[in-house]
Amino acid sequence: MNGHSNLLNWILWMPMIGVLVVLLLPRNKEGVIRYTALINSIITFALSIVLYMKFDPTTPGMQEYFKVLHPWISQFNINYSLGVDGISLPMIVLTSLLCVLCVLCSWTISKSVKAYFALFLFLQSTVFGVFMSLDFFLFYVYWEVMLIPMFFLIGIWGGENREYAAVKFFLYTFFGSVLMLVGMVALYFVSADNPSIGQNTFDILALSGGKFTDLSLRIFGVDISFAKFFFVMMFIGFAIKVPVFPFHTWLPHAHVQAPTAISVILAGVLLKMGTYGFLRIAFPIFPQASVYFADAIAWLGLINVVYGALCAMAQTDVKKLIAYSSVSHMGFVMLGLAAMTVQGMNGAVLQMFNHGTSTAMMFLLVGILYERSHHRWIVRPDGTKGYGGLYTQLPKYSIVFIIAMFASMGLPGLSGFISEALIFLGIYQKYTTITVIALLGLLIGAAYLLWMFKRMFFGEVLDDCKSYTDMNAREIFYMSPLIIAVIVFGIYPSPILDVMKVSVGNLVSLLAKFN
Amino acid sequence: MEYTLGSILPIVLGPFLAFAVNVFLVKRWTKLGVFLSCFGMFVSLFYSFRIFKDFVFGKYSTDYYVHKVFTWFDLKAAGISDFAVDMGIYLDNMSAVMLFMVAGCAFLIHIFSTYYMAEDKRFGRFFVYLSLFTTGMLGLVLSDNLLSVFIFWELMGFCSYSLIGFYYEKEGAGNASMKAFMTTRIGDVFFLVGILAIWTTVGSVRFTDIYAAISSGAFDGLTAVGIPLATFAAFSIFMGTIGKSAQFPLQVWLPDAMWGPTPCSALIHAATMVAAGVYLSLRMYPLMELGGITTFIAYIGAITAFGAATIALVQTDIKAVLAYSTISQLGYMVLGIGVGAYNAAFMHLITHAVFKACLFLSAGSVIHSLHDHHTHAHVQEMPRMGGLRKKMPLTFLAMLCCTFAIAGFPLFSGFVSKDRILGDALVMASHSKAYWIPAFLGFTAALLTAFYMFRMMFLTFFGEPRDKDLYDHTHVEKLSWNRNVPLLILTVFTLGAWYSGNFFGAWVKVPGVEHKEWFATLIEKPHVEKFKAYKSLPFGSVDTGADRVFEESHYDPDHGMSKEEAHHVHLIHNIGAWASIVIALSGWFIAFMMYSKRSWNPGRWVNTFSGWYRALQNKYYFDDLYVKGVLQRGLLPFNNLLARFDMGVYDKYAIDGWEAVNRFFYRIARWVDNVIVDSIGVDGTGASVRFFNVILRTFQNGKIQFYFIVFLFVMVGYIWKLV
Amino acid sequence: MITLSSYLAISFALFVCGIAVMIARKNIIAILLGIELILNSAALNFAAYTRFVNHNLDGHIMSLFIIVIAAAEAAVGLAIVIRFFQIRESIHIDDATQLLQ
Amino acid sequence: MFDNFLFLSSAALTVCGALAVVLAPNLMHACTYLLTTLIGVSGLYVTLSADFLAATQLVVYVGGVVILMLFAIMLTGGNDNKSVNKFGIEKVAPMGNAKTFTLAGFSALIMALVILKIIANVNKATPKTELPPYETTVEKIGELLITDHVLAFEISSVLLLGALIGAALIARPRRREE
Repeated sequence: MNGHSNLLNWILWMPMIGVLVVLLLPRNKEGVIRYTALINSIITFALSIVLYMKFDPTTPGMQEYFKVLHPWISQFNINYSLGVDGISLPMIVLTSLLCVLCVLCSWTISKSVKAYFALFLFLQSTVFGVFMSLDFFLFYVYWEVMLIPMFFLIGIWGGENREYAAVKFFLYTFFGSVLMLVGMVALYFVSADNPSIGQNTFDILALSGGKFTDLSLRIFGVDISFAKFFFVMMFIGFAIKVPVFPFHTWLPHAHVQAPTAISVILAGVLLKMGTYGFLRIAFPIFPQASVYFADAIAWLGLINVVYGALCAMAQTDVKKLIAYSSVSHMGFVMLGLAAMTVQGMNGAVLQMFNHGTSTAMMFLLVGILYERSHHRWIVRPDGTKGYGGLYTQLPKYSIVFIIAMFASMGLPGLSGFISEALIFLGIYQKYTTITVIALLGLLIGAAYLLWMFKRMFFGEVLDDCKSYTDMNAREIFYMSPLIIAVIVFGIYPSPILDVMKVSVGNLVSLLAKFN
Repeated sequence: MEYTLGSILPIVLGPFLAFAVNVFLVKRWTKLGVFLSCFGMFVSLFYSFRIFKDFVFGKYSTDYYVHKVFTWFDLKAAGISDFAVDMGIYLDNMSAVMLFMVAGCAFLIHIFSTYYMAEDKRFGRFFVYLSLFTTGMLGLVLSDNLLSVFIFWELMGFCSYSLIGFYYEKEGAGNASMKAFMTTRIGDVFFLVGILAIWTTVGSVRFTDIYAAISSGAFDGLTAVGIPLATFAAFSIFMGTIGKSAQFPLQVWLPDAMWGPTPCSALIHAATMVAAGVYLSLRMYPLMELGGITTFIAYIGAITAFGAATIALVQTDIKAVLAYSTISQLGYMVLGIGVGAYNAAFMHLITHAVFKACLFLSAGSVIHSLHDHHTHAHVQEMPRMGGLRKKMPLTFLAMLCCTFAIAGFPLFSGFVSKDRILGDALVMASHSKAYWIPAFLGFTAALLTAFYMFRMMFLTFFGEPRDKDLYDHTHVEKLSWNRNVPLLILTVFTLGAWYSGNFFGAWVKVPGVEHKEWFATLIEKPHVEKFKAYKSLPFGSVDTGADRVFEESHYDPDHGMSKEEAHHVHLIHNIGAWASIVIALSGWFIAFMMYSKRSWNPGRWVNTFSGWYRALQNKYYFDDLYVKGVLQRGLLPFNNLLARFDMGVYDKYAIDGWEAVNRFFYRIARWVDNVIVDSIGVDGTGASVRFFNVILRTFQNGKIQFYFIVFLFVMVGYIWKLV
Repeated sequence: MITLSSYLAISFALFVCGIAVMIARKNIIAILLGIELILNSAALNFAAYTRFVNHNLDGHIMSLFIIVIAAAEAAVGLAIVIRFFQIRESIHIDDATQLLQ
Repeated sequence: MFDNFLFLSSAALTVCGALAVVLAPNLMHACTYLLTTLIGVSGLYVTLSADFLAATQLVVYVGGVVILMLFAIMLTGGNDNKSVNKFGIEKVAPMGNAKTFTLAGFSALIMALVILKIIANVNKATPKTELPPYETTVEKIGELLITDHVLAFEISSVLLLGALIGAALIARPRRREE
């Protein structure tokens, strides 16, 4: 394919156009604002589908056809450079899809609608920015700017403890990105001395490929490998976002307090930014260090899986339970990354996508239920049941819930299975013990979901639940794309695997050189 | 016979399309949906019968098979990986027989369900699940690799979950369905480990590739987590069997699975899904042998057979008796695998599927007829039945035949298959002391089986009605075709003649009668060496398997044995067969004396062995151990502790604690500040302190004009420097 | 002879007077008067330089903008003063000590 | 000759007015003196061949700003007879005392020194050229405003608008809560 396309620019700035339009609309025209946001996100989604269609799955690395490169701050060799490859494409499509659904599920927001949708579209744009940037500086800017709308969206439209959650989320991620900043700046200064780069640069592609293996640092009189030191820094930065075990505690707070749509974006997209950071930055730039720390990453991933699952089992708040299940599922992604085999990596990227759809379903469903019941207790703090007999009361809702739940626990035929099977196949080749324990995590994963389902859905209908109405047309409408995605990609995953396998394979072969 | 896509795929696609369409019909066009399900099943039955016919009556060698593959998805990237996940269809004699059995049973049960479930408010939904389940089971049988077995396996697990929880208004159904899914999933997880181990070692999970790998020694010398890899993989896969086929120690879910509607118990929890576990072990038999876990398997099977049979002795719920007898019979199959009775184990799988399906359907008709007018519930308790044979003669006939079959009476199918297993167990016991216990348990269990089955018969159909009110309200059975036809057909197939050319079973040779058992001729252990030069065909191509021309079967019970050895085996088999007959009869006799003639009082036994009785009633306390012990005392408190630690300790102190640390540092800084400033003040430099103080205070006086002056002077100074 | 210096001198006088007013007075409005003086001195400078040094009209434009800004400043400043008076009933500059807290 | 006369009279008006602003003990008077200063500056503009500026100065300052100030003075005077507000401070703010005037004089002196130093340099540096003849500048300023300085022009218009609205918003009396 010759020529050049500005499609990435369009996708990136389309939500920003939406922000402008929303801001120009009068505050009391709420309907118009909602429809503007919806139409805008649908256009963005359509553009991302066009991107998917035009994408050439045989090219490893960044696609020349879509590359966008303009000097931004030329004094420091910072460029506005965007690109797409097989790893970022599924994420872009996922983001644009989820944003459409989130706009629909935010229909019932009534508190300053204008500001909400403006911030939401702004958030969407920044997330695209993270997934598209090829310049580390640009990446960092988007990574940071993303926090601002998120902070307000949680802090203003959240639950009863929202300020705490928002501040916690902000500080946590900010801490991580500061570490990342250190790494970024260090790379910038070191890059000029590297013969194969030759100038100070933030260009991710130029930096990647394991060019900093021989450097060392002297800190407090101890020689430390440059790559290892800054890999750890970046690891923490990304790990907070994933979140990997010791840094996971922002997640339950943020997920529980955030409004439904924001929980969906948080779990569906933002967590993937962490693992995307590994795939795009940490692994390609420091392949040797990645291989060196693979064991540690695998163990951390394992802890995530088991710890998240065990904690989830004890939760009595549905949303918190699902938040912990996200911790557990992202652990699988970490395991796949740590495997550094073709199956594991592909499985990890696929799991990123699949977790995005299945967990989005779960959060949307909890949001639907919350709109009816205004609480989220499976078991209230005083020991009585919060829900009961929902199966009888809400039949359609229950069917969708079953699909989401089984997709989340990896039932074959639904999307979670293939990615998890690939991850396990990848990790088993390297770490047998870890695999066996992680599979136990899978078992617990089924346990807490089924137990929750049993407590909420079976049995006689509680008196409180008798007033709940079943899903309305709008809710069914925005659930249906996810249902279709979960089933179709469970049966036929090739549409996603085909676009990413070459890019992922490229990364795996890079890592294999240092193995 | 050449097989193309069109002649195999309808088997799976029939029920699957019925399911897919049915999902949308379930609310409005229930009747149409039900019809579609049955029709899909019929299509499936038709095609599987064609295959069955070709394989059984066609002139194929015993190791003829059809194998077609297609790529499901791949991770191929030039020069980096050529990993691809292939799916395929594998047909050999075993799967042909299995296919016919599954399709047949499923079809009949579909028909029966149109009678049984007709008044249920979720009539349509039941058929949706049933169609999906049948898809899964048929897909499993057609699978050529472990991964697709696993996929269909889990799919069936999901259907089983949904059907057990079919009456979701009841709390107990929820518990039972969760228990069933979770318990089987324990096995599934191990199964997945086994798949991973094999996939990593062999590079493929196709049965044929695994056989080839076994024969070429790919597993030799490898270990995993400290034990030989073959043992590890075999054990893991066998754990899948334990979970799915409800073997000890994961047997606890199957009795609870009776919460589901009776036809679903018949199909899923008796005939097909639970048998899939055994089917898997049979498929992977070479690996089990290589891993050296056959003794272990034999013990598990024997313990299960015996233990479940003992529990069945004290059950009063008619479905519970059948559930435990299912576990017990599955134990027999596993025992058969353990003692190397490959053929017999598979045969028992088939015969058991037929007679157990029939038993459940009969029990279903009994339950359906007994309607308590006070509680508006169907009655399942045997103590409230009795004398029903007059009111429902057809059901009585069907159930009697099945009871003869399961108890192992001659002329019936159970005798043919079960006694072969017991005979082989005895042969093994004669070779190795380790097998004495399985063999002994097997025979004891046979006695118990005969006893509790006849106990059930006597309590249900004979004697005087014990609940007169209930009996009077019971209608004389209606001759509705969709109830009777399935029962009759299944009853006919409980006869042993269908499975053996010899009414007395395989091993009793009547002089002059030719050895004609199709079953024994067809089903053979996979000879792994034959798969070395094996090639699978791509999906689109026409099968050329017929080129592997007819080859006289070398199957012969005496094949490869010395004369003395063969004689010994025959002798033992004969002993086993006669012993079985005696045992079955004595089981009948005890039951007759206790429950029909009432000469022996069962209450005496209960009093004598009251401790055992309680243990049996509590199912050997396994449920208590798992639910109360492991879950309520172990896992859940631990989880709560962990979650509380996560939010209450780790998050509160380790994370939010940073705030306190910050404040602490701030305090230190302030303290240092104070101390240093103060001490300098004390040391006589107070003037300077005051000076700075004054300056600072003056600068911070909040007076705009002052700020302005300061600003002005600074600026002036700057300009002065500049000019 | 009128030269640049004469204008600068006048502007200087205005400026110094403005400074003096700003420092000496305690009345906020009076201080605003001082600010007006200073702004005028600056504007005058621009115009003078335009006349004597570079002969294009950019200086005038600048003066014009200064007048505009002064007008705006006066408007907002007086509004604040009035508001302040409404709250504190005083226009004493030392009452405006919110910055201290 | 007329030039000189105009210059001298305007300068005198300006400087004297400014001094009077500094020294006037009454705010109202100070404001009136400011008026004279502004008129004087306007006259100076005339001598600088800045006719448009002079006009603007008259219109905006004399006609606008000073009137605004007078209004403000009148509005802040209070219409009751109390001379002390609720905080016990004199309502009519003092126009300064000896201390402040000393401080102001001192500061002004220093400023004066600095500025004189600058001006001295400037005087040496500026070349003495022939003065261009008087001509009208309105047309050229208009042209410049919509060509070279159009952005600044637009921004200042926005600024004025903002100031207008802001002033109205700030000064608007609020309804009391109770």
